[in-house]
Amino acid sequence: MTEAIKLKAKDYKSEVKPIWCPGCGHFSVLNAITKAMAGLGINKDNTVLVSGIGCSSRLPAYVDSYGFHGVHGRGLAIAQGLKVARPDLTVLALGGDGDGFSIGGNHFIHACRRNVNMTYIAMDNEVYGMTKGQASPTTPMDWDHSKLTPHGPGVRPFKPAALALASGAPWIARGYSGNPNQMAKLIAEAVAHPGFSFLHVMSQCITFCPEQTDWKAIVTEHEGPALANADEAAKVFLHEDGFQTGLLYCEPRPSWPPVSDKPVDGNALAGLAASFRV
Amino acid sequence: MTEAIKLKAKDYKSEVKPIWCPGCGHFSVLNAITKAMAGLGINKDNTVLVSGIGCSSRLPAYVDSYGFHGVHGRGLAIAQGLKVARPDLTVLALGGDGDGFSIGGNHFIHACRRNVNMTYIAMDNEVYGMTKGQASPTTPMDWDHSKLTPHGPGVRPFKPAALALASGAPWIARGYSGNPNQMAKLIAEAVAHPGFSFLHVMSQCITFCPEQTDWKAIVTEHEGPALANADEAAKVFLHEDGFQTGLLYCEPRPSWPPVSDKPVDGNALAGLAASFRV
Amino acid sequence: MSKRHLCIAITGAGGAGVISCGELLLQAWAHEGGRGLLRKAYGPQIRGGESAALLKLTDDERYTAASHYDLVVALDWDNFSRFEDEIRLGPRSWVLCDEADELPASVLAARPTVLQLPFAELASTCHAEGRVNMLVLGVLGRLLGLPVGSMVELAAQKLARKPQAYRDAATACIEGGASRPMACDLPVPPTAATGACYMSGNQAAGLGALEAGIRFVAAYPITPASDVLEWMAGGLEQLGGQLLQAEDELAAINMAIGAAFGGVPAFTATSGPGLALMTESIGLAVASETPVTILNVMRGGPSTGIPTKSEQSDLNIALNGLHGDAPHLVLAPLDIADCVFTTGWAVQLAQQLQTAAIVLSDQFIGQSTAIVSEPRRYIPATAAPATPAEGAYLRYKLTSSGVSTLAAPGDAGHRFTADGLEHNENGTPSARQSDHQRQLAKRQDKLADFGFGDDWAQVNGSGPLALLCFGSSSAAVNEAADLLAERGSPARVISLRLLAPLQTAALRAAVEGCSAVVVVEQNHSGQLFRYLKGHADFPQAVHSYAMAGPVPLAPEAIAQAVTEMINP
Amino acid sequence: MSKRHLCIAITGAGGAGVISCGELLLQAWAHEGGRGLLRKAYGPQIRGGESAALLKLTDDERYTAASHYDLVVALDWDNFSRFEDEIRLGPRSWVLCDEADELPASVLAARPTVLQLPFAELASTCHAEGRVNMLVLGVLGRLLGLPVGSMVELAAQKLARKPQAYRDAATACIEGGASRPMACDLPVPPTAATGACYMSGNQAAGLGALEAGIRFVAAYPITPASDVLEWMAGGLEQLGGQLLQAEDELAAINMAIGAAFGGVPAFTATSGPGLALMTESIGLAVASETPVTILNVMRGGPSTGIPTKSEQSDLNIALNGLHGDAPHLVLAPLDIADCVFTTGWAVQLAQQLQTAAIVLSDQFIGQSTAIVSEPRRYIPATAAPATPAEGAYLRYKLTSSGVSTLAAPGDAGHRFTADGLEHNENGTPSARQSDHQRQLAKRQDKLADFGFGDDWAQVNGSGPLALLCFGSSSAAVNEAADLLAERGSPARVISLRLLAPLQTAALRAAVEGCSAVVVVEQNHSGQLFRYLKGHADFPQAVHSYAMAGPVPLAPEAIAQAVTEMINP
Ligand SMILES: Cc1ncc(C[n+]2csc(CCOP(=O)(O)OP(=O)(O)O)c2C)c(N)n1
Ligand SMILES: Cc1ncc(C[n+]2csc(CCOP(=O)(O)OP(=O)(O)O)c2C)c(N)n1
Ligand code: SF4
Ligand code: SF4
Ligand SMILES: [Mg+2]
Ligand SMILES: [Mg+2]
Repeated sequence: MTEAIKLKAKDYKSEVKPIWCPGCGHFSVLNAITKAMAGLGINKDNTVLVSGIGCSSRLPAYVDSYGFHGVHGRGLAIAQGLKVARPDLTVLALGGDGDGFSIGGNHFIHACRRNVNMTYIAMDNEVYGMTKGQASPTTPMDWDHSKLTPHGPGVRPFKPAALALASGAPWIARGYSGNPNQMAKLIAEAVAHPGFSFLHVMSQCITFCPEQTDWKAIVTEHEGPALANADEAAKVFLHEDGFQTGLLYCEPRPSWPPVSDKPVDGNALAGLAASFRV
Repeated sequence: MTEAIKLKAKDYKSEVKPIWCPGCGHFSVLNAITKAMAGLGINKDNTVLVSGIGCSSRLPAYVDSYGFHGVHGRGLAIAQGLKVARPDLTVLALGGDGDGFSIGGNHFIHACRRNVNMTYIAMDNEVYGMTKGQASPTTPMDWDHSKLTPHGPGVRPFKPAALALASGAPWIARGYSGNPNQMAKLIAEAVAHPGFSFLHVMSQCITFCPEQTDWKAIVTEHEGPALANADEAAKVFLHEDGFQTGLLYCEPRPSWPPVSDKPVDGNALAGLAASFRV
Repeated sequence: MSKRHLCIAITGAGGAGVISCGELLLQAWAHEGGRGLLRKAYGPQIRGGESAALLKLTDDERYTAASHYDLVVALDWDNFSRFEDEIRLGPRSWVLCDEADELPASVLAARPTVLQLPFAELASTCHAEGRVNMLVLGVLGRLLGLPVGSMVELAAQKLARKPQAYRDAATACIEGGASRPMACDLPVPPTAATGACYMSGNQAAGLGALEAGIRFVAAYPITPASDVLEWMAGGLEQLGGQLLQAEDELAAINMAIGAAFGGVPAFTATSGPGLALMTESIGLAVASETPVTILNVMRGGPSTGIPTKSEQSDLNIALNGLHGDAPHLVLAPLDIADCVFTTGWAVQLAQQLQTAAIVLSDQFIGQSTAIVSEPRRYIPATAAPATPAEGAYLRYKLTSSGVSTLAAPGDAGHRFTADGLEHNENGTPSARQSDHQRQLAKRQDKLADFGFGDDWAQVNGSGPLALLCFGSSSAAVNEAADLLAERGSPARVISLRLLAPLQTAALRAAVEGCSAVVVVEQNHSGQLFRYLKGHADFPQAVHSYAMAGPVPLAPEAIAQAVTEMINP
Repeated sequence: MSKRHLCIAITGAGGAGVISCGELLLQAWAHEGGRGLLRKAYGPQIRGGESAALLKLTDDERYTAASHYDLVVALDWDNFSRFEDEIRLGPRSWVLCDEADELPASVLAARPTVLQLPFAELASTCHAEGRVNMLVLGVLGRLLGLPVGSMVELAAQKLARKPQAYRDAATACIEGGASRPMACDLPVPPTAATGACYMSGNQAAGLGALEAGIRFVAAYPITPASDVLEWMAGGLEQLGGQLLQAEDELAAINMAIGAAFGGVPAFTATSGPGLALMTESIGLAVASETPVTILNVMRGGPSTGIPTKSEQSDLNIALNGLHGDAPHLVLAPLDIADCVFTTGWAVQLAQQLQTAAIVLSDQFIGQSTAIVSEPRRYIPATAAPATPAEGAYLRYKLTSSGVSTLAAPGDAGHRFTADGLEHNENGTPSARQSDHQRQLAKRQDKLADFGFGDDWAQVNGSGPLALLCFGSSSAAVNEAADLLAERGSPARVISLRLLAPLQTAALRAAVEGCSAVVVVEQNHSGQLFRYLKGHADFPQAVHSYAMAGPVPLAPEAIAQAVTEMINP
């Protein structure tokens, strides 16, 4: 161990100054992540934060670990490739609702299904912040603040937890940018879960959705242990308002890839070449 | 009406000879589609079949209607653009499990959410037929017939109905290539449904999955009326074996786009240009 | 310089309203018959970062970006410093800032004349809620000789949704500012005729597309193209068209193809990363001969690059980014007003030639706003009556022009299946060499043999030196040509509007008699230079001046570099 | 022709086993020290369509596709007719078919010598379950002088999983066929040394990649690249690497980038449509300087095109399909054996230069199988010891070579965030012109200034005429050069292995003294021709011979066209 002294949350922050608007919920996610890292006493050198593109996706540069700021929508794919190639690392993917549920929707459902041992944090502000306020897949039907959809998107928003469940995610929780302590706890649990963990964070966009400050009033905490049964979870996820926080569902199953116990054959390369010789 | 004489199913077939293997389930889907068209007395000139790429996606050329054989995974996007631009047409999209749930997964969940008034038929043989037999997102975990995944994909298959439900599809049914009459009935109902209708067809690949002839024995018919409640449907879709056929779920909601009652302004173009003049 | 320009930069913090100030100033100037350009520059922050309104007032509508500024208004110096790369000052420049400010050494080093006013104090004297940006508007308006009433009215329109007190404060500050004579004798350019338009290139492109018949737009937001889509959303609603917000660019391009297949002219707009995602399906449009227009508003590349800044580095992908042999149209508007013409032309060509058209605009012309004389429109030649079909309908019939009759669903008896698989004339998939080679030739020849007329380029001047460029570089290159002419090297400027198919014969004719050709472009690797060398067979020596963004091409730097190239 | 070839085509219905017959024949021939190529051709059907085993036996390992056949075995004439475009017969050809068959007029018109055997009857005489394909194997084996035992043993291995009766039948039929003398005096080429390899280009590419260190593969199936991935799956398992089947190509390329970022050399394989989907993220690899290798096995384009047939039409997209200025590596193997070398080299270059490498193979070399002498390997120069880091670690440090130290997660104290946004040396996003231009130059210069050595091309001959080509055209062009030499026009052939960065100085040196250059390629629009003209500045006249697929390039046609070009 190179880091003998116990690090504090702030020690996990990098020196890069966030470009976020003052009051943006994403600051709180950053705080929760560094807090969770400190709590886990995680080794900075063995941790990678991977993201796509969006205000939220800027986060990796603000953490003093390894990071990959990828392209829009593809963070989960980068993260899965990395974790499968390097199972020794702690891998967290993160990004926004546009990045994860719109352009990245296919990778999201397939990551839930594939169940690689990593964590995905979706920072959901129900809007495309970075491109200046268009509707995302979680925007309310009648939100008419964008010129692109002047009467609102008119389409029912996704329920990300329901989608994750139907796709096969074994661990689903929800955090809120107004409660970074709970979020830090959930992140630590997510990292500890031996499989794919999906943390849906309601993280307000103060600039394009100032009305989201009202979330404070409607957020609730899930009571009791996480549901361990997909049926019951489905019932909740299809109907909830999306503001229940806490660890909502956990039904572990073996993660992919299975750990191989076959010893690697040192002569395999030579054998492969030889297999072509007549 | 140009077609005064009532057409039979065979009149809806084109003269192009299918490239399918003898015994392929997709023949049966073709039969069911033309039968449904005949039953509905549908106007060939106002009907469009849109597909992606795969054995299944070859189907449009075999029907004597308008058709678009697109690129792999994008049939649903073409179909939605077409229907939104031309609401007067009857639009059916179709394709395979690889086309629809793997590369096309994002369009699938978003089409379910968007709820454009059209029909999507997924011809699911749990394999990539056209590329010679690799695992698809619906392939059983332990199916080890592909050299790409010699021990099986090792990942839990998607449950397409559950995914469609969680994504917001208002109409979900399942057919089986061994029962083209039922399928024809379901297709006719799907077309009649005023919104997005998702017909999941178990259509066997005789060449790469000869074991699928066993499906005959396990297929059942859904009894009673379709479920009209998402919770109950979720319970079924998350647990079923995937071989329950019939109309399983129907909970109509307004389709997109809403019909506009605003008269089109004949001078709008001039007005737009004028709006820039100082 | 012979041209009369006045360049003004107003810089401040993101929330300080410098952009509003610049916009209102330019609008009021437009009302007096003035001409001018407003370029907006921001930091990477969405809110609360730095911003700058970069104005150029000029009477010739040649809207190069200013590099040297006559007047800089710095609401504070901290935010100014972020733009030091772009805002150059000299001994003849003026600086206006707060009385309390100490000027940074780098600014003082340029030896400008400094004027200082008690900004905050004056604003609050005008009104309790008074804001400095409106005060500055008043001051600058007076400098330009703008009627106070006009500025007040425009501000009131802009602030219509704000509370009354806010609007009152604005009025008071504008009036207060306008009442202060400024000891500054900057030459104000003459005003031109009134009756102009005030628009951004992105709006102009949207207008051109709608006027050319676009009635379906598929949209996925991306900087700096989102505002095209946002503007068109409103227009389409009035026209009874549809805009569909897609889940990604893969969906967007395919939705457009679907609508176009339905006979409804279709469009999408994006930028580099989105264009990259679209190429597979643009190839489908080419192979299936489905018309579609893609506006690509270029930004700094590669990858995510510099999303908010301009560059001309997507030429390679626009020309050659499709797999297989996939001939298609590539066009580029030359300036803001030309966005109306070129986008409209592209839409019409795509429809007529049944293929994909990529229009290469960029952040500079796309997101800058200018006062322009009524833009030219593309007037389609009256279409020849459709040739009556002989025999059975063949969707991909081989014809002398290469263009076949395109039916749409609903047309009786013309049923066909469009296909991206190689096919025979009937549309049935075919892997035969004969079908493949014929259809490849058809798709190429219909473009190669088409008569595109005289709009393939804008040719100015007639010197023995040719400066070749495309799209938004045109203004800077034309200004460089003026400089060269002054220095005894008259040059002709050929600004390409139609990049593919390249009009090689016309191009060679245009450079005839020139001893050298210099290709000028805003990217690192000389993409246009390589393309022209590959296709045009110039008899002359061909040189390259390629300068990546994000700072706009500077006429002076071009002129100097060209001088060195031709007199080595 | 001076070379000793024997070209045999065996055609039949999909299930009739003509491919197995061809494979076993070639394997048995290999065991005797023979050399040869097997090309497989299928109809569009997955099963039950037509298929053909197209064999070329030759002792020089120059594996052009045969166009003219010495011997055609038609199991039936219906299925033969689907290949008439490709299988040409002449008066010196032999035809072997069933006794009961009536030959089609088109075949008779070529006036071949016809041999007829009672195929079905003989097979069932040999064994109740006897199959004609094994009978034919025996007949052909005898013609080539192959030991019966060898054929029988190879068949037994191939059919190991089939029931005993099936295998017995095969043995009986092979023996039965081999016992029939054939009145056919076709010249059998001499055999070379034994100790060769029997492999397809796709397998060879997979082997090259694994030998060069690839331990992570992301896979999405696509014809004709799937079998690379399928072969590698088995290899990786033995090597302790991982193969991840992705949901699409967008995921595949990003998974590879993720693994590579983790320090594990990563690879993916695809074809045109998949490459088009990957370009956005290949740009990310370029901008973030993450090494990754993409094998693109070309097929007929554009769009879905002709998936099962070969073409060289993805050169444009491979070179120029990335948005922005995104310099990267493009290589092309020249033949089946060279797939080992060139793919291995590409992987090593990508790692060393920290960028994306695209390898352009194609269906012809990828899916044909050949007997080749032990393939050459790329031997990396022993790496210079890593320069000790001075001061703080800067991921994108500007160095004299343009290459910076690449840390991987787990390396203590080298933490950085890789980014596709433009960045400074530290990796922090920056929109400054200075950072942008320096990083653009770094990414370009590290490729431009690198010493690639002598493997950039294979140069054969030294005539005053230069034939230039890339990748799999090499064999046909070399054969055309032989024909030209025979006809008094000796030519040198330059087969490019490294397409980007183009080694212009070496290329110009290679054509020095030539009076004309002809660029030969298998596509419609002359993509290599345009590229070379754009980049190489040849002093000579440059001509283009571009012929789209799917029928392979024919040496005779090339030689004729070249003769006409140089003697107009
Ligand atoms: C391929 C591509 N398409 C579009 C964009 C433009 N873009 C950048 S961020 C973004 C949306 C961001 O929204 P979200 O992920 O919700 O993040 P937020 O900014 O709200 O945190 C979009 C559309 C892009 N960079 N790349
Ligand atoms: C972009 C792209 N990637 C991959 C392919 C190759 N490909 C063609 S069809 C297919 C899968 C087809 O499977 P499915 O959709 O299940 O149809 P099926 O053949 O089983 O009916 C694939 C991967 C392609 N054509 N395009
Ligand atoms: S725009 Fe919204 S999401 Fe982006 S930084 Fe500002 S508050 Fe946060
Ligand atoms: S491979 Fe399978 S899916 Fe394709 S045509 Fe044959 S049986 Fe049908
Ligand atoms: Mg968001
Ligand atoms: Mg399938």
